Amino acid sequence: MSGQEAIREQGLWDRKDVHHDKIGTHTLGFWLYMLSDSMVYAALFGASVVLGHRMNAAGGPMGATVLHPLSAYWETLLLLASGLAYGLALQGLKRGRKALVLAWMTVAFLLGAGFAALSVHTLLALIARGITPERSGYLSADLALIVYHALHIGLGLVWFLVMMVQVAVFGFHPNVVYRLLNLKLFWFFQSFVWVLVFSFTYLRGVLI
Amino acid sequence: MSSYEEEPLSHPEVRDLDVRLSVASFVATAALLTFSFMVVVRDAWSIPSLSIAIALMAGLAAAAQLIGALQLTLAPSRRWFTACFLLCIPLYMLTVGLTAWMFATLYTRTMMPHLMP
Amino acid sequence: MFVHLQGSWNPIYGRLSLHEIPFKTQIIQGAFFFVVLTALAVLTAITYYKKWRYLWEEWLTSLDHKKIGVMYIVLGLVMLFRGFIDAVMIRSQQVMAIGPHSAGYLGALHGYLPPYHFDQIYSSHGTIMILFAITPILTGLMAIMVPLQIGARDLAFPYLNALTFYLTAAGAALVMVSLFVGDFSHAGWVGLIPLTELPYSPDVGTDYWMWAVQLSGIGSTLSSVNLIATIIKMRAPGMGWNEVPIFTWTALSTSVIGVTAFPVLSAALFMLAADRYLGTHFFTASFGGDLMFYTDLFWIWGHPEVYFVVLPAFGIISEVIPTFSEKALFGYTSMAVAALAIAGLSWMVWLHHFFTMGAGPGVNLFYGAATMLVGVPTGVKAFNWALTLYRGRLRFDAPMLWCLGAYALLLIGGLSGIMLAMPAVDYSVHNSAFLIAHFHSFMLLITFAAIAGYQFWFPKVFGFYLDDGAGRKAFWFFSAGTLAVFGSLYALGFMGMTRRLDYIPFVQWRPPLIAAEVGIFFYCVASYYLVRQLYVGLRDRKTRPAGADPWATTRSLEWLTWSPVPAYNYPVLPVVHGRDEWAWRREHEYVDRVPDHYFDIVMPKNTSVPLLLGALSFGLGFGLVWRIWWLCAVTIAGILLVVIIRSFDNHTEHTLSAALVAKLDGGEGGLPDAPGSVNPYPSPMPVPFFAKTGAVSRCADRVASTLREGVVAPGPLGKGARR
Amino acid sequence: MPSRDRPRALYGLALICLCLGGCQARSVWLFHPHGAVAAAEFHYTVIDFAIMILIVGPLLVATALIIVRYRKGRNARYDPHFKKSRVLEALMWGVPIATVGVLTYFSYQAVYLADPYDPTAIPRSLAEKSRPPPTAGRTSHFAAYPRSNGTVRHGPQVDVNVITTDWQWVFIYPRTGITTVDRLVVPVDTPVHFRLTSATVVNDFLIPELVGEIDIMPGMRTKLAMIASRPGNYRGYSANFSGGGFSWMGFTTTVVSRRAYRAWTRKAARAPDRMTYAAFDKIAKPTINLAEKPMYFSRTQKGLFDHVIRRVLTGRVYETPLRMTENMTKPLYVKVLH
Repeated sequence: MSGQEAIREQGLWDRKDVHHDKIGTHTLGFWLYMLSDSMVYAALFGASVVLGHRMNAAGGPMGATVLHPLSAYWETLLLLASGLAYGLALQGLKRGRKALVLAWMTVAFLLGAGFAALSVHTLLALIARGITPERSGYLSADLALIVYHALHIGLGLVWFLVMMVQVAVFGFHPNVVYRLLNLKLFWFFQSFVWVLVFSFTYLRGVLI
Repeated sequence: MSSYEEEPLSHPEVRDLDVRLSVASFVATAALLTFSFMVVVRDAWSIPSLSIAIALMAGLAAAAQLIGALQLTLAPSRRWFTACFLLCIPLYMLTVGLTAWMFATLYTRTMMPHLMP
Repeated sequence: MFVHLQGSWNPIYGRLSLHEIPFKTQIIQGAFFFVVLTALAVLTAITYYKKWRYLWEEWLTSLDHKKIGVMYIVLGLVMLFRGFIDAVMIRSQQVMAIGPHSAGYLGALHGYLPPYHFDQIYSSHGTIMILFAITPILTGLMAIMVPLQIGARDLAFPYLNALTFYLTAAGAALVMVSLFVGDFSHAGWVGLIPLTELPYSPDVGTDYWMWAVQLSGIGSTLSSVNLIATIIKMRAPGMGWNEVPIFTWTALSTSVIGVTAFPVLSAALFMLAADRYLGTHFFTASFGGDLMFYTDLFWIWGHPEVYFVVLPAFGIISEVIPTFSEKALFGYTSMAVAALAIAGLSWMVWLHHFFTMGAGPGVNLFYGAATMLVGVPTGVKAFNWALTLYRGRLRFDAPMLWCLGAYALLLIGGLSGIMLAMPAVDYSVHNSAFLIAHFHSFMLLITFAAIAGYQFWFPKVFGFYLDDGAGRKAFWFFSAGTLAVFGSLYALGFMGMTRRLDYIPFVQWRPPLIAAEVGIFFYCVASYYLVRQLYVGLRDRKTRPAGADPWATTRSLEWLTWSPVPAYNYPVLPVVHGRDEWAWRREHEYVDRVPDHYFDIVMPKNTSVPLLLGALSFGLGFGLVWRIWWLCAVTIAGILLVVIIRSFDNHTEHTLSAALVAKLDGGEGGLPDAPGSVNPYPSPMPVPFFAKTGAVSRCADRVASTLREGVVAPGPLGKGARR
Repeated sequence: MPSRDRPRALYGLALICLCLGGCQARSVWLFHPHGAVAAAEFHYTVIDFAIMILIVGPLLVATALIIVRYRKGRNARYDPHFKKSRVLEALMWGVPIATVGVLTYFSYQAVYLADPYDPTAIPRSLAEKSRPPPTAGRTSHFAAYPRSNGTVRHGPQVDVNVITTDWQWVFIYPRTGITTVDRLVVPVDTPVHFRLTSATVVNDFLIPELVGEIDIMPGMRTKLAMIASRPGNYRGYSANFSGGGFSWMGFTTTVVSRRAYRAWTRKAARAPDRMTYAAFDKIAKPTINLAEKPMYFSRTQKGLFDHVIRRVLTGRVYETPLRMTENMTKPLYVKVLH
């Protein structure tokens, strides 16, 4: 295409004045951040593979002594249900109904808090039995994965609270909307990771 | 001023939210994980087949989460999300897989498990 | 829960006490006085010229990507200076401490540095040069140039951009503090395990290293996120993936590495921190830990990190060579594919850093072959540059010279790299001076390219030229220094010399070491000329203003806007018509920089929150290093609180009205313009703080008035053509 | 620097180019291997370099010519539209890939020849020594090498267990029960099989003229095998930084004839000291080896090597005071070879 034609078609300067898509950029950026976080998880999964041999338990407890699939199973259901509740809250967002969003977010928060309480309880029970990360490389790796996930859940709960306040105060301001979408990415990504943790750390772990 | 900033709820990412997908992923994930939990607790099979079952169920459940909950689909508003995640998959495999492989050889060549009490 | 530590601890000061300030060591005293005097001089100067407000409003709280980029580069240059001093000390120690009969000075047995001090110096040299000098300089260049190249107003997340800068700065500050309060790590920039474990490094040195690297690593991850989101989402209208400038392609590849590899480093360092603080057993030799796993994780990051810094350097070379060859880059698609291929392949080669670990031959062979495979896209880049030079009209301005130097280093470093990639060869030269020379070939390639980029884009950012003659002299001395230092080290590698020696046991290694010391002298001369180049440029800035297109044969979009670049980059976003948009416009004589219409521009407001977060992170790092738990708790709570409070601020942007933009940009309807002309109404913002305000604009006014009098003919799209 | 060294320094400075080239200087250890493994490594260094210089050399020369020819103002042909060529791009991808293929093939050969655990270079060199004329194909790179489980394996062999401490080398000869510190004595033309571990941090075993590196890691055991083809003294040292005394952490490898080795064994077996677990703890205390004083122990408590690994695995740490190297002002005497 010759220069003149190109100019006639498009002009030299933008005429539409479309600013960048703020919501889309923020969610994509946050998703990239989540993917970088997933690399930390990958490294931690790598740690539990490398440090998952019997030798790495250094004669200490391993497998079924440490891990309780049943409580983990309840945690799984709680987290998945919390995700579902947040999905319903987002349905409220789609319809633009503030009360619906707040109600379902409360449910999601409570279910998530239940998950957090259960995992803290499990960890405390382990520590009470003297099963601590200081005991062996195996325990360090396994518990690191679980604790790192639990930390995310804790941060997520704080975020839930902040977002409920923001929805109540600002309504559906673009900033609130993209943060709600980011929270969705964050929260569902934690359940995705939990699926892997549950399967490979808990279920596979008790087989060793 | 972009139109989405005036009307954030008209943004494609909001419009593409689908509650049916959330419900479906919840049901699928819960069912799959329940299944693998049951087979492990019942101790029904041999360890290798249990491991395969767990991995398979985990893979399916993870896929359900990714497609259903995180909505990594080919919809125009979701394409980049899906692409970015797909590009990361080889990296997970390299990070975990290659590491596991080389430490497996390292274990057989340098580790002295019998010296550990 | 926390491990028991050697030495005293109290709840208020943690492990910190007056003993930790090494005021008895003469060298550190000297460094201390130097740093304090310099800081005092700078502070006094700022106060004397009443620049505090200017500094605060125009720089420290600014969210303008150009200013943040400049601050990145300034930080990088300061740290480069520190790293260079370390290098001088290392080379001097090695040349002094040769053989059993060498004398000792300043209380050392050989040379003038006791081993423990020397070990800290090479550790800080590596850490600083890679993470706090090269990385910030390149990140700064990317932060400035990527939005300009793709025709965006700013990065996708201007606030995040400032935050990442302050995180990096906090890391750098931790390294600098370690010089005077406590020690730095003695276990190399890689954190040799289990030397970094608590029993072998009970001091705070490793903690300083760990948290400094951690902070800058988080900064790099986030800045990579920012760049990727920018490149994907904010390209100017008309810019498809085929039109993206090549430097932006390399920035994208680099950022892919940054997003994916840096978290692995974070994970490794968190595990190491858990070992040191909580007594876990990830990397201990005892109780089921696996120390090689640290090495593994470190190099999963460490090798991609090499490409993280080398790819932008390739991008700079790919921008400079076409400009001074006066033709387009050869093989654009190959270049873009090669950049992405390097980023991808960098992920499967990391074991070559520990071929000697004792893994099986199959493993070593796989990684060796994968490593050689990285050489393929790198080779493609070299061929493409050679073919870009071919049938060009080569001009040898300083940036071009630096790029050609980088090119030569790429070939040499690539050759030695492929040699090291063969496991059997690596067995004999692993950890030797040969290896040092190899990776310094690459690090210096990056330095050459970074200096080229700095000289190439300086007129764009600041609006005046650097002195070309001094730049060239600097190039020749720098090259001579590189040849002498690293030629010698290549030879020493074959002579069997290993790295990190503070005492040289064999006298036959002396001649090359002396040659290396001579090389250091050349480097000193080169740095003198680099300073002089800046000084002369500053001195003559009034007489030699750079136009918007200072090199006259530039190609990509960033040369379309004014120099210095206005705060909003482009008054109206340009429509892109092809690869090398500016070259296309020049060819078709659409050189008018003034649009015929204006819109309101939304700009981020200045904010001091990133600075505050950086300061809090520094406090957190310091608290963690010295185990001052209350400080950690306060800073963590502070960070959370600040982030949450900031999230409640919905008024973070302000709008420049179209009328104001039009006024800033040259009046309603604009002015006719030609390549090489000066922005008639420069915004006051992009003037460097060390230049007197008003000088540039006065000079620009003069030029503008000549223009108005009709010296330059109007462009082809005269007033009549405007709709 | 004492004045008597100055002329040598100046001399060296004058001949710096010569030194950089490495030429025939005997001090360029890697170019003068005296063992089959080191020789194999050097051999492949040369092959690797030769193949790479075939690509890099012409490219450098061509670029230099281009730079000279196409300077602005020389009126060489200027073609701004030369920016794409399918053929050239295919070549620039194809040639490096082919090169990598070739290099990978050599890599494959070399990695087994110099495999630290089981180098086929050793049986190969023994086979060449014992069989009168090497077959025509054997010298070619494309011939199969005799595997390590071939016929030549059953000959005499020396086992050495190596333990590194901060910063000494302990060599245990398990067959004779002798232990030496900082002095390795091995017979010529005899495969030497090392098992290596560290009592403290990671070190790297390296005797540049005889064999390449292998990591020595606490709690783990690596292996290394070498063969020396010429009697003499060779310097060995650690190649991986291991703390303050690292630079002084050298040992002398003495390669002697088999007869002399037997004599040395008998002599060392009469040494008064014994190496017990307790004696090892004393040796393992952080010591900087400023004055090279090899030690000999006649009898070694059984299983010392395994004992050290076990102790490390269960948490034994030989702590190193960080600042012990800060005030090293003792007069010293270091024996230097070459």
